[in-house]
Amino acid sequence: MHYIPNTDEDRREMLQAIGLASMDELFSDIPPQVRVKAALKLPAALSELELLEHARQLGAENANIDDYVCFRGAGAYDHFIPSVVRQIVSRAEFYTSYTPYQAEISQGTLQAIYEYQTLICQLTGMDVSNASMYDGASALAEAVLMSCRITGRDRLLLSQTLHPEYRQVVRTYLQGMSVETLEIPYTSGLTDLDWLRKELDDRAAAVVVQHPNFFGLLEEMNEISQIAHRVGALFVVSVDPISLGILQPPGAYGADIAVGEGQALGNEICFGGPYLGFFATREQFVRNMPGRLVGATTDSEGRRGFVLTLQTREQHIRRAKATSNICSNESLNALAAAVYLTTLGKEGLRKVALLCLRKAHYAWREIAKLNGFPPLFSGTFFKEFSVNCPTSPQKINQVLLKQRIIGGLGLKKFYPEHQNGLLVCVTEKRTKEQIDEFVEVLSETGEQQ
Amino acid sequence: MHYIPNTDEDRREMLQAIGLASMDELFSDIPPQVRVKAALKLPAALSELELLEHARQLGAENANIDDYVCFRGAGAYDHFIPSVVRQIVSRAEFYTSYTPYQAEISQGTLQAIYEYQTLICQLTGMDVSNASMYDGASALAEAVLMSCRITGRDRLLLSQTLHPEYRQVVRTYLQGMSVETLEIPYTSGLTDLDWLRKELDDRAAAVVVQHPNFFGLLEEMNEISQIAHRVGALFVVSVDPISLGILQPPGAYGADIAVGEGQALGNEICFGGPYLGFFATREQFVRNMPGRLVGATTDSEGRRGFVLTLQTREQHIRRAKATSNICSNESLNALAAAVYLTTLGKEGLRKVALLCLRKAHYAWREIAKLNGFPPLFSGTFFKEFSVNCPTSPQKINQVLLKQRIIGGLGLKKFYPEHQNGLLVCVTEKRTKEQIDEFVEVLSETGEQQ
Amino acid sequence: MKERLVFEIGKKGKVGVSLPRCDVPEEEPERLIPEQHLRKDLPLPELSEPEIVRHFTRLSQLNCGVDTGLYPLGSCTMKYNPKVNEEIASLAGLTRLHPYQPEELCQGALRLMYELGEYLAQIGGMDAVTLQPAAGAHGELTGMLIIRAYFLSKAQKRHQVIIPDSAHGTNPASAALCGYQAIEVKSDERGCVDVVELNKLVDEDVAAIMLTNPNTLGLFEENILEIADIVHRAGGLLYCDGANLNALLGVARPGDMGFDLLHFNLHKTFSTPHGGGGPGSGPLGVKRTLAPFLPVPLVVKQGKRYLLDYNCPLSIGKVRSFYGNFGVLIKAYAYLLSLGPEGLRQVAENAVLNANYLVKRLKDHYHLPYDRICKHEFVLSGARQKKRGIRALDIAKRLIDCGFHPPTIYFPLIVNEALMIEPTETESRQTLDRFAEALIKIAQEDAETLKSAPHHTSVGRLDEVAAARKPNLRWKE
Amino acid sequence: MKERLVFEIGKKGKVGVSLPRCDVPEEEPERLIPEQHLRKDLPLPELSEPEIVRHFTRLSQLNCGVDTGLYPLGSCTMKYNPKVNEEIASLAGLTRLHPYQPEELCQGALRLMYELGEYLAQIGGMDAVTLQPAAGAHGELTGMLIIRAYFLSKAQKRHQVIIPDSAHGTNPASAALCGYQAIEVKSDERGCVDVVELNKLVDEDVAAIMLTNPNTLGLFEENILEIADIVHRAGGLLYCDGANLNALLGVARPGDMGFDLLHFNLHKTFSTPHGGGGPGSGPLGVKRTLAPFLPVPLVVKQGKRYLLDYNCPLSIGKVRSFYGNFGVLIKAYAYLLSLGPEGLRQVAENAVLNANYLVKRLKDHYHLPYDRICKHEFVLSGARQKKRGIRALDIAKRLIDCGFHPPTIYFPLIVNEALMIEPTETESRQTLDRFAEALIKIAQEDAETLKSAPHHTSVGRLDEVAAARKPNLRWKE
Ligand SMILES: Cc1ncc(COP(=O)(O)O)c(C=O)c1O
Ligand SMILES: Cc1ncc(COP(=O)(O)O)c(C=O)c1O
Repeated sequence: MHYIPNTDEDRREMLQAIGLASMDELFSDIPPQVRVKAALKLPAALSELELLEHARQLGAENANIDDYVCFRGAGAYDHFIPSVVRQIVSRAEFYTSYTPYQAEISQGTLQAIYEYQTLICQLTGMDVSNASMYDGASALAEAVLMSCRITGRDRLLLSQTLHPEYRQVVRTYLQGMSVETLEIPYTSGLTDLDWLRKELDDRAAAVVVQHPNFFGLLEEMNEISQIAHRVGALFVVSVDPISLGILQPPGAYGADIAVGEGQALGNEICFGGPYLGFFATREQFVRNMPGRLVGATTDSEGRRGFVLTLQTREQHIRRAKATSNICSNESLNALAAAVYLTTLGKEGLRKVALLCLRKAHYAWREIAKLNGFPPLFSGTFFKEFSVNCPTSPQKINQVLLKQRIIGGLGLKKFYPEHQNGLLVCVTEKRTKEQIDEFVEVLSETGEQQ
Repeated sequence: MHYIPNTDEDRREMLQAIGLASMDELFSDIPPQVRVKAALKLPAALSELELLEHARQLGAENANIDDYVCFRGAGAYDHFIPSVVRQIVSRAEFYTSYTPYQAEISQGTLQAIYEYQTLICQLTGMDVSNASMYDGASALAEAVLMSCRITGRDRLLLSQTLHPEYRQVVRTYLQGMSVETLEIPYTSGLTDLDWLRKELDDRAAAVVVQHPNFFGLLEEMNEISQIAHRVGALFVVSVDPISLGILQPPGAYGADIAVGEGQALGNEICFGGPYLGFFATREQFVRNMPGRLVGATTDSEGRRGFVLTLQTREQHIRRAKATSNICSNESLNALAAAVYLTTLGKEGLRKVALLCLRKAHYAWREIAKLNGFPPLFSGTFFKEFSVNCPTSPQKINQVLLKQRIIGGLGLKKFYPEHQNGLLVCVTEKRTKEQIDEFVEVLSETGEQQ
Repeated sequence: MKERLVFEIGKKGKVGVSLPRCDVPEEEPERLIPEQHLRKDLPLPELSEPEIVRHFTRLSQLNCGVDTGLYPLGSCTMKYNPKVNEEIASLAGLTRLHPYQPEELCQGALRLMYELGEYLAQIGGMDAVTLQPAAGAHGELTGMLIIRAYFLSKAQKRHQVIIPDSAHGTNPASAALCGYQAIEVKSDERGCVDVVELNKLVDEDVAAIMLTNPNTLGLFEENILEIADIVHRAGGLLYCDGANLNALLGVARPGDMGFDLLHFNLHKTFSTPHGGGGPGSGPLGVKRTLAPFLPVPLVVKQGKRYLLDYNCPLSIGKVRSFYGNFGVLIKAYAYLLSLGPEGLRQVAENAVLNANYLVKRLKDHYHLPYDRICKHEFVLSGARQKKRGIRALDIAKRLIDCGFHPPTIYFPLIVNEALMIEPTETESRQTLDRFAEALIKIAQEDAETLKSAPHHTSVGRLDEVAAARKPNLRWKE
Repeated sequence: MKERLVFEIGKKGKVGVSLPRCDVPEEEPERLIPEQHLRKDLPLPELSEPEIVRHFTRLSQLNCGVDTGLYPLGSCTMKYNPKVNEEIASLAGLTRLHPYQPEELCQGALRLMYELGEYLAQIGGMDAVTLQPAAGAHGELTGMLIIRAYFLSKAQKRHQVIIPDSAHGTNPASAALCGYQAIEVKSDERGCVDVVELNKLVDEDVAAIMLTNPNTLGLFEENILEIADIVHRAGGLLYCDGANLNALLGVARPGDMGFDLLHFNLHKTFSTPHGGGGPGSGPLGVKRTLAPFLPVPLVVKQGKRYLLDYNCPLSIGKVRSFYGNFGVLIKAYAYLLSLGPEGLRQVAENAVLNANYLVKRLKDHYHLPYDRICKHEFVLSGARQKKRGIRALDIAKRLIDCGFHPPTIYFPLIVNEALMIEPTETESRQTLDRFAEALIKIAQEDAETLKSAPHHTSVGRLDEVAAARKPNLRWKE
């Protein structure tokens, strides 16, 4: 085994040193009846060359979005990733290390996380950020749990315009808690504020809204924030970090906890993971936060250094009373996000957001010109929008696939009320030419009706 | 420009500090009449995303040998490269550094080269190796020049079974020297020893032979060595490093200078470059060697360290009298070779050589069974062999291409006397299945005759 | 050499990347989005590409990883991460996939997931596997929720989960997160669950026992069959925290020992890199009776096609978006294929051999609280050294001076001044010898040398108390 | 921390990679190859993959590169190497190509080469370009051979090549390699070719003058038009060593100054990495009259097809196998495309600005032999410090303690205790300021501190004399 450095001779000598006669004796403490007798039923070992070939073949059985043009989003986005990001996260010192428990030889990871925390604060306009959560959905679940802890209340209001999978994850996380979850209906694709005003009272721990929402629309965040705060509920928001290149940050509209999916920040789309849940809140709630935190401090000579801090919140100290059970998080993805945000920077992220905005609107306008693809909602959107198709989106997507286009997401997967709804995403990577071709194929499918 | 860190403000302040009013003044020493007036005729800048897309498109205009099955060799080989090699040579500390003039902060490169030199000596059975030459062909040219320097003689004998491009390079390098070059004819695909015995005399600086030779055949190295040495000529050999996994090393048959193309040692085939000329010789000739050398020494505390040494041979000290004009060499390729040889190791390189040997022989036998593809020569071969086709190899290769197979090299490119000769290469990467398909297609083309 | 913060390097006007020009009409954002939605300022740093690369490259150099040296962090299985796996996990055909692209266009990815699930089930002795959890603790949460759903389906309300005092903190935290009361069971003098005490604790209110096996002392729970019997007889379930599975690969299967659930740590046992703290992956395997409760979707095979099955009415739902940390799964899959069944067993054998060899070399120099054959790791105590005022922390920091990453310290909690050492199978005997020699040397060193360690790092010992008292969690101008 | 040699780590029985099983008949080699051809022993090291990766990773950490810090090595243009170029140069579509695959199957590669040649010609003011030479010195050799062939074609035998005393060592070495006598021309007090002396040297036996412009002092050859005139009038040619072209990009073109040949250093001017000493690439551009002598093959365009043209009866032949360092060409091509014409000029401007700024900051502290506007680099002299027994070498080594790679020292030969500093355009003003401060501090430091430097490296100053006296060029058991 080329991954194992010991030689037969080593093994012999080591066994001898230990005072054992055979490898089997190393396992003498395992009851004989549960020891594996025959070899496990696993495929025979492949050599590196065969393994690579096998992996390439598996890859060839997928349509990858370098070869296909992707107009699908819905929580996983085909944004541009600068080479620099890939270069840095493939530094062995970063990716072969673990949680920086030993600060003095982990200053690289620690400082990078401290920078990440700061960047997330700058992006969201919040006071503090943790070192990462598993993904956007579980980050939202943790935010909801945290708002229950803070308020001591046991009722939650989730907008139905939240990503359906996120709602599902929140509900799953709450199964063991005695917390009641209400879903806020939507009207014209937006969280129904009238309903909210009516139903919300001081039993609510939090009002939870996504912005832009699942349909791509901008919610009335200022308004919702006021409604929530009026009854002492926390305002928990899930935001698209790329949209923050031009949109008001959660801190500006009074969000108490801002989370979101950080995949778009320099992380590969990768069939859904590993992704990055970012998590930011107000200073006053810091000791209620889940997850790791890195803080700055000094050594005996007064030099600045970074350490894991406020660990008494965490499971390895507080155990059953911890603010979360999270241990390994998504550190390398957070590093990617830090490199991404640094590389894009002030101007770059704004530019990317503007490109998304303009291209999405261009596509929207061109599609609106077609027969039979009216917008599903009239609200303001950022990079995603919903249209109504003249036929089932599945059929339309089949036609698009022949042109190597992965079309929008059929909304009926999550919203049976929109049988022919199609959620289209246009990122900065889509060229006018690609959009025009997409629209062209759409128009052809329209005509076939 | 994102590669330039200075901001407009920096530039302004720096100009001011220098005491200049404008950027143009920085170039006031250039005669106005030769200053570029209009912008150069170059394509407008591409963004990173566009650049990547453009590069992918260029790539798509090529047939790459991940997608095609390659039976072509002739000096550039599709051998397996372990991932470890790519991983190490992409370490920024290695690839963004330069010649280790400042030993104390270049111990990484220096030690790696020292290891490379040792590995080349172990592989070739020679006493000393330099730090690399441009490629196999130029290494051979340097070897020939060195043998003239050592012997003080001015006649060279090059076997016609040497790679034709290598012969051409040697001749080009010798254009400014008054050295006479004779080509040793071949018989049955092998250097004609009778001719050699007859024509060789004490005017000869060196006898130069490739092993295995261009046709893939093993030469009688012991015999040629004796013939050369009998008249005091040096025996200069060009060898396939992979073949040395099982073949006698040059040191064993008395070679005075052993060179070769090191591409096969972990370097990408990459359309012909960058490659790696390895260069090894006997201890007694070390001060006549071209190229860089790394040696071990100690610091004031007795710690071992590595430095560039015997630099008085080199152009930056000896200038017009240097042993070569080489300055930048192929250091990163040498590093790749060092990692490759270490990774394959004693057992691995032998295995690779055996796989080549057996697969080539399997292919040879299967082809021999066909009608119309007799072997061109009867000699012993390693991983390449020559056959005679029933029609022009070009036509046959066209058919193979349709099955995504890049067939052998038509010999007539270099040997007009073998109009229908085909030089086939089979490396360890070719599977039985691929070989069988290759033979199958060959047989079909044969039947079409 | 210290490195400034990106915020201290950046300067107005620098750019780090070039972006495409806009090829559609360049409308002002105000025309597309009402002004109140638009932000006024975006206070991100501004740096050029060379500065960015240099900054993060230098930061990396302030880090240690498995690729730079022994990293014997107990309980974390810091084994070598094969390079070919990194390469495979960056192939466009496997990474440039949208999670919602049609099933017929991701058959390769689904096949990979399906097969990995099968292999893990085989290795753990389980019947069904979900790949969704993002890490070990996430797997625990998933497992606890499944246990809850299982009892709910049987209309049973059980409130307790028994967890040994040696357990990892995530165990009680995960149980609590599902509303369970975490009940601690003591360890006996051999370092295993005290069966007598356990017998007293187990009753109809116990939903499950959560065991790590081998446990966090690196010891195999010798009485596992008896424990299983006790818990099962009371109608409870056995959950296995598989963090330490490296010791058992191909040798023994938790499923055969009576465990009903088992999470795998792909980033530990299956060689995927730890990434400075993640991403990991924590697939959960369960016995047949629990399979209906697994999160959706499951990857299933129909004929030659692979499908995502959402039709699981009893499912607990989802614990995260999409299907799991696919990029991590690729690496674990590649690892398993490169090992094969024989290689797998060699992993366990050599991991256990290395640990026992180190015990042998060290036990005369440090107190060894449980002196018996260990599995893949072991726990020393700095009790002897403590008499001279030396703490486990000091020993750990001093190891840094010797070129080694310290072991895990102060865990498990039941060992005084614990030093928890896990060498893994990817270390050579030579390295172990050098590590042992360093620890032996340190065992004799004076308190002063140790307390001022580490001596050659970019910063000395950092003031953690100050960090927690007045938290500085972000840079500000 | 030192690192042992692979030979000291290896041990019998370890393996570093797994290879495919043989799927064809496993005949004994003795049956296929006569025994006398077979080697008895292959004395290569034996290591496992983890050990190999760790060894070379650690070695890398004993190195400095542009990515880790300022690398102001004069004459070498150690600029930042854009990461996207590395990625492009590893695309299978561009790298997995056999050089002899049919032209119709490598149109993308040929197009890249064709276009790069065109761009270089445009930048240098040349008419035709070969991409074949593997480095600058190789380009020089090619150029000298072309000059030789050119005069031969005119039946002229010229024997001399004039080269300034400030020239790089490769210039005389390349001339000599082609059988030319290298004649040195002195520099004048402004650091340029002494035109009066040149006039005396030039006659009908002079084949060419080889100039570096800007020269190795970083100074533009102000009298270049006069020099061109002198040489051309005597029937000689002008060769430009383009190592310093970074200063002129988009600002001035050697071809317009009268140069007939010009080699480019893609690894300097065009940002391809230096790889620890190579691979580089040294394309050669020539004026129309010399084009027929270029090496074969040339990449030509016919309609929309790209071809390799071997039909060049006057060609000097080949200077290496195949077509050049294609992998390096890819990166230079990508670089040019990412710059565009404006970016190209900005490179030159900022490179020159940075150099002049540093001169300004340093000239009060070190002797500046030629005090005038410089181009992309400049040469200080340690003459003042030498009076205190301090040598340029000591200053260089002391810079290492300050976190900087030293400049080139003792070159050019005409400056006493030369310190040749080239910051390049990819360094920020902030870095230049810190570098200047370090050098200013060093200028005042005592001899002892400097002579014992560097102080924090894995080895101290090494005994080069011993290394050369008793060469140890390889490990032996
Ligand atoms: C025994 C044990 N259980 C659980 C965990 C948690 O696993 P993860 O960090 O993957 O969430 C760990 C992590 O160190 C562990 O050692
Ligand atoms: C002025 C000058 N000429 C020529 C060369 C040789 O170039 P190369 O190293 O690419 O062969 C150099 C290299 O440093 C140089 O600085």
